[in-house]
Amino acid sequence: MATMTYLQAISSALRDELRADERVLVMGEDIGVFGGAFKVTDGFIDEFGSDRVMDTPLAESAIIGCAVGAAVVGLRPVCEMQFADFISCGFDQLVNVAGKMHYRQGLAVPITVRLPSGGGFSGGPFHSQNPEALFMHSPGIKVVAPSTAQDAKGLLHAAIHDPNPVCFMEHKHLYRRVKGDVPDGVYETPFTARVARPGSDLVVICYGAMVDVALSATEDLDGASIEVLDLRSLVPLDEEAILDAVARCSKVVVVDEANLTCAAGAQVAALIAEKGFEDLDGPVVRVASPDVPIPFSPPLEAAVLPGVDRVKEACRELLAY
Amino acid sequence: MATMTYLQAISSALRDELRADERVLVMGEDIGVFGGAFKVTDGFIDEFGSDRVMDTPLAESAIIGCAVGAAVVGLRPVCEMQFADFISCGFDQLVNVAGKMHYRQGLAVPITVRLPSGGGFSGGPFHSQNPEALFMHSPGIKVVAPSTAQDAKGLLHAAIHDPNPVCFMEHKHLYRRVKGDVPDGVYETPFTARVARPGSDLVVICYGAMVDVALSATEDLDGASIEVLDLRSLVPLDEEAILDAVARCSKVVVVDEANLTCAAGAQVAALIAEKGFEDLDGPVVRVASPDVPIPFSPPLEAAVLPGVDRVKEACRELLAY
Amino acid sequence: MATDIATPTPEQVGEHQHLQLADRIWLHRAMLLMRGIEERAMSLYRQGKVPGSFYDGFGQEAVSAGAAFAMSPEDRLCILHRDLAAHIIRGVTPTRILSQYMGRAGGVTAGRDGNVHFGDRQLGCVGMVSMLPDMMLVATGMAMAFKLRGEARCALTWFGDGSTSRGDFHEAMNWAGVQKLPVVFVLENNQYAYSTPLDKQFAVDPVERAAAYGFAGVTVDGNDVEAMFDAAREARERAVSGGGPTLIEAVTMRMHGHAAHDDMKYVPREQVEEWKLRDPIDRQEKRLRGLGVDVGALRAEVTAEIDAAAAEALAGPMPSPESALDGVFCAGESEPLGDGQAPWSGFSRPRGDR
Amino acid sequence: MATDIATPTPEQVGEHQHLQLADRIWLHRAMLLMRGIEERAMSLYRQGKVPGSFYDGFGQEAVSAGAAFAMSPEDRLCILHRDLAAHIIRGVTPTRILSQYMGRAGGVTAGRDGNVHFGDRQLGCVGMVSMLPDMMLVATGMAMAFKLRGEARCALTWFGDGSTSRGDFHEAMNWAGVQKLPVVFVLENNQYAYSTPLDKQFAVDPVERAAAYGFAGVTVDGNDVEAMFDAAREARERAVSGGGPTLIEAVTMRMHGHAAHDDMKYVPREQVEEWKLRDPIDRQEKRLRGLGVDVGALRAEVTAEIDAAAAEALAGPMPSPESALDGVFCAGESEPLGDGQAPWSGFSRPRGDR
Ligand SMILES: Cc1ncc(C[n+]2csc(CCOP(=O)(O)OP(=O)(O)O)c2C)c(N)n1
Ligand SMILES: Cc1ncc(C[n+]2csc(CCOP(=O)(O)OP(=O)(O)O)c2C)c(N)n1
Ligand SMILES: [Mg+2]
Ligand SMILES: [Mg+2]
Repeated sequence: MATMTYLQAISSALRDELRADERVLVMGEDIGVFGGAFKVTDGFIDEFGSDRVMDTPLAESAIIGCAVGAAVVGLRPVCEMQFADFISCGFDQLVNVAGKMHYRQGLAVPITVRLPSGGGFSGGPFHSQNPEALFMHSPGIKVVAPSTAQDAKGLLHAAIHDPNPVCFMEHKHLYRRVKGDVPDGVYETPFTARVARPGSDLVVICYGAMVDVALSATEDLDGASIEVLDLRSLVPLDEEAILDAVARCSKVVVVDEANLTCAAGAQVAALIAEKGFEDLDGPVVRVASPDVPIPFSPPLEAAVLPGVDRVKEACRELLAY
Repeated sequence: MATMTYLQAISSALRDELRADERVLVMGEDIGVFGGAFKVTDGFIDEFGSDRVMDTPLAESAIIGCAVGAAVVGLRPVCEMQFADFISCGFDQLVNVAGKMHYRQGLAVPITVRLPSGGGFSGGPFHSQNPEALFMHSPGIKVVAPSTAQDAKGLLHAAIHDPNPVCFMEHKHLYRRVKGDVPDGVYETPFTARVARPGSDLVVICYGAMVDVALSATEDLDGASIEVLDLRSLVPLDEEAILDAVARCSKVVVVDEANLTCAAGAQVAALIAEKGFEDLDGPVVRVASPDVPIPFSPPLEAAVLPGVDRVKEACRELLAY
Repeated sequence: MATDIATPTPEQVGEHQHLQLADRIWLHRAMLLMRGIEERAMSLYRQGKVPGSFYDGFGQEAVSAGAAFAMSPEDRLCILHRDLAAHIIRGVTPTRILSQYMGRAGGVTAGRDGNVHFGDRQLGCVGMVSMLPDMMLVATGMAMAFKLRGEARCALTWFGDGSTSRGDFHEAMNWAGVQKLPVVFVLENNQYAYSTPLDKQFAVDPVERAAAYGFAGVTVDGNDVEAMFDAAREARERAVSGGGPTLIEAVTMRMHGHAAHDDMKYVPREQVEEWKLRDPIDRQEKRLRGLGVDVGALRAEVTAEIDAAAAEALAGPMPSPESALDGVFCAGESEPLGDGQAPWSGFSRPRGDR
Repeated sequence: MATDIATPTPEQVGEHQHLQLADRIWLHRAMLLMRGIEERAMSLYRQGKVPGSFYDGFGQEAVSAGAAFAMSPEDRLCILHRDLAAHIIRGVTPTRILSQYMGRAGGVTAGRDGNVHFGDRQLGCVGMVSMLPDMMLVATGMAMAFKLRGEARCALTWFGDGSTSRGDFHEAMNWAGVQKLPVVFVLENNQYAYSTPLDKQFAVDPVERAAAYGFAGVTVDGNDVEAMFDAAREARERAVSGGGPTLIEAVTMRMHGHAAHDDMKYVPREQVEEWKLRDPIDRQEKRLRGLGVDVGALRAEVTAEIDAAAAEALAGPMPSPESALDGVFCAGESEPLGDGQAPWSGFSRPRGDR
């Protein structure tokens, strides 16, 4: 056990994998000599060398495509997008080459794509995106989104061990703000949901940075007993855990930071409306960023990103329903 | 009034626009000399010349990016993706350059992107995709998906007149199978939903190729009165029409051809679960393609794409609820 | 044995430094099989037995046959849509190919993907995706792994003239050049991208670009299977000995439409006529006749093989609908690509005397 | 007027064929403003008044100043993140620039987008997106429209050495070459892409690639503002007279970190020292001194202007939260880009005697 930040937990998982498995290599822009835009791979190049901690050209399509090639001949590449937003430039290789490979040819593509995502620090429209729903809609790609240091490490280990393409959504805003006890050594966190706080009057379903928001918003909400379900994995989606929480709480608020339309939260809400309908004691309320690019200026960004107040308000209204 | 196929209606809209507005040009792969993979622009080059009916290099990112550039200096480009699937290669230019331009800079980007989409003819994983949800999740892009010849023409006119980027989802399977009366000349179909058949016991909400499927599935379903709501526009989404139908019918089946998770149907179902909850007399049932690449072989494809039987069954079960 | 006036003498044909007679026959056989299978598939398509669309490489047989023949079992290939001979050389049987076209359970993808979109992972091949030329990056990544592990292997892929316009062409060329990777890029210049002629695709022949990426670019007669072999063999030698990538431009002609539906109206008749005279199969057949090979018997053999394969494929079942949802994800352990067949006699000879 | 020994004589400096003294002073002013504004912004950043991150073009001022100065009002620009002088030349005021950095309502994007991600559409500029080098395609598309309409205008954009590795670089270069478009590409080679040195980005200097796309590629001293102007002026002449695109490689050095947080540890100290001697502002100042210009007064003027601008910007309001949801879509009529300021005296002279 050691106390680590979310970012340190990610680094530690990568370091452990590089030590344990010679097939693993990390590749991306400025991750070697510089140690990565967020310093996740700081110092790695000294321990593992520039072959396994590879500074690549500025070319996202190539990063994903080359990782696929390396994976099908036996390596375990972990790609870093400098910001999740830039996956748009490697989108085709990810969804059409990596994602559809096993279904079409029975050929496994064990790659992990690390996506530093999310807003909250004036990153503006191109450094604040949460693209997970794009991958959820593309068959063949697993998607995980940790909210704690412990899960960040465990999910990254599991992602790298997984024989499939896995998008690892690491939220930039959690990097240094979230700390926690992290078990030593290599361990896998299952791709299932986690009850962040049990409750019985209402459940807030969320993931990534929204878990903290949900926890503080509902810490003491007029004494109501509010559960917070941390999805952790978006593909596979833990339908059982979701429906179980709905059955126990009967009222649901779904929160995600991504733009509202067709977001992960839309899928969760649709699932509940279809399979949890009889357990519902009220509308399935959603809180998400409205359908606008994430603006740069603090007052604008604050008006767009789901915050504690909006979640509080949504829960209060639903409780009063 | 003339009777046209869905494909002829699209051609006619393009021809009318090219005649009426010199700012309009069509650009894409093999659309000039060859007249397009589906012959939508057959003969155009003779009437309008190779400048306005432009055969481009095989480069989707360039097609979108150059269209954006041409649009901001006053042209009205209409881009053709040879198959909707290939938008993955121009995805970044579409969502990050075109989609976010007006919000960031107040600069309008009047481009139309034609996306021949959908399956049903053994196109396989790369010629059968329905990527509309990807655009719905990306702020700043309008998305329309006609199901009739009349709407195909009217929506395309409206798309080209619209000062924003519009993805025009034209379903390949409807090209020659759907026929209908089409008004003469230029007219605009509003970006709103359309009641394809009124009803009161249950409403099937759908768009594109699924409208026909829904209509035939529910034509005579044990005498039940079943409404079919054709969304026509996905962005903007006609929430009023959706909620109105739910209020009238109380039971809802949402059908789309795209892969289930985070599809347009997920957004529609989530909307209903939040804002139409009180009108619901049963779960919001969804019918969509499961989360697999669209397979090539007829028995496999038939097992994946939503067909008349699956819609019938879903409606029957819900009616019995 | 046919000996018409056109037949050259063995002296005129001459020995080949790297190809023994058996190899030269193998090359011819591969081309005959490719053409025969594609012709058969086309007639099955006309009979409605091949769903979807159908693409062939009529007239381009030498490009895939010659290049694939130079690859060792441990090399890895991404084979494209005009390159059926490469699958044949790696060991995919005619029955499995025809089953693939017909979407049968016995096809290489068991009906999941269509027509030319396949590759047998057990034989060291990654099946192409439609998005062109995405596979260039996959090949580059395989070569990167070989170099990182210090293995004397190479990756090879094909792509068309039109595909060079897309960003992935550049990202692959640049990456391969920067890392000096053991990869062989075969640019299949068949004069058209669907209906689009070369001058609408690029202002300068892309082979000129290789130098600007820091590696060798060579232009080869893509209708001479032995010339293709020579170019690929040299490129492979360069690759496995640390010399970096090679871009081989194979100049050829797409003699059929882009796909079954395409009448090719946009191609001047003379252009087709002119290229007919350079048919790769006729040329190799002439060579072999000159070397005393009974080419008639060879043709008969191949036809018989295809007849049998077609019958077997037609007798095979379609995939079961239940299987449609299986295998989106790999459940067990991931298994890398296996080794392919490599018929070239050179691989059974000490490297020095290949 | 300063006249230290280093000061050359007017004869030594010489006349410039295309630049009158007022132009040469304008160029210097633009560079002084760029550096002054960026230095001010950096100190505001340190005071926590500039949200997010901060990027500057310290040491590269000549690249944007020289190139933008050659552009006419009707030309269109996509200005990148090291190119502030281009905005200044087009007519964006220091107050609006500083407001932009601080996310104020008075900024060019009114707080929607940050720091260098802006462009004033009324002044003929499309603001950059982060994805590099996407704007190359937008510039190519603008040039395409100009050519289609037969207008004697050009589009110009900048991009870095690292950006040349991405597919969009290739798609733009290829498209521009095929269609022979009036576009000017300025490759800003500042030796690094973030922390990545040139040899990790390409095996061959990308300027070599221009020929392989069928158009001119020239290398210029990116720290000599008048040389940059000359190259851009010639490229523009070529463009508007139907000669097609030009790739200008401006060789310079990024003298600061990639962004405010970057300590540049990865850059050898000598490299920085060496480039300090080639500072573009010092060089132009020396020229002007030689021509008898009171450069001290010029500096003082610029500083005063920036002081005033900073005060005004700081007094400006932040955008109102309510405005956050407005304007995702254009509601009214679409309005194309407007014309920019073009201070070069050449545009007020008959074309012959520019
Ligand atoms: C990214 C992408 N865009 C469009 C297509 C549709 N398409 C299929 S083949 C083809 C022409 C390819 O030409 P070329 O690369 O020369 O290969 P050839 O078919 O001539 O061998 C096109 C445009 C595609 N497959 N991929
Ligand atoms: C497609 C894309 N990937 C990654 C980034 C992150 N990034 C921002 S600037 C930069 C380096 C750019 O180097 P260069 O093109 O040489 O421009 P410079 O900053 O040196 O002027 C990187 C990798 C980006 N902006 N766009
Ligand atoms: Mg071709
Ligand atoms: Mg640079």
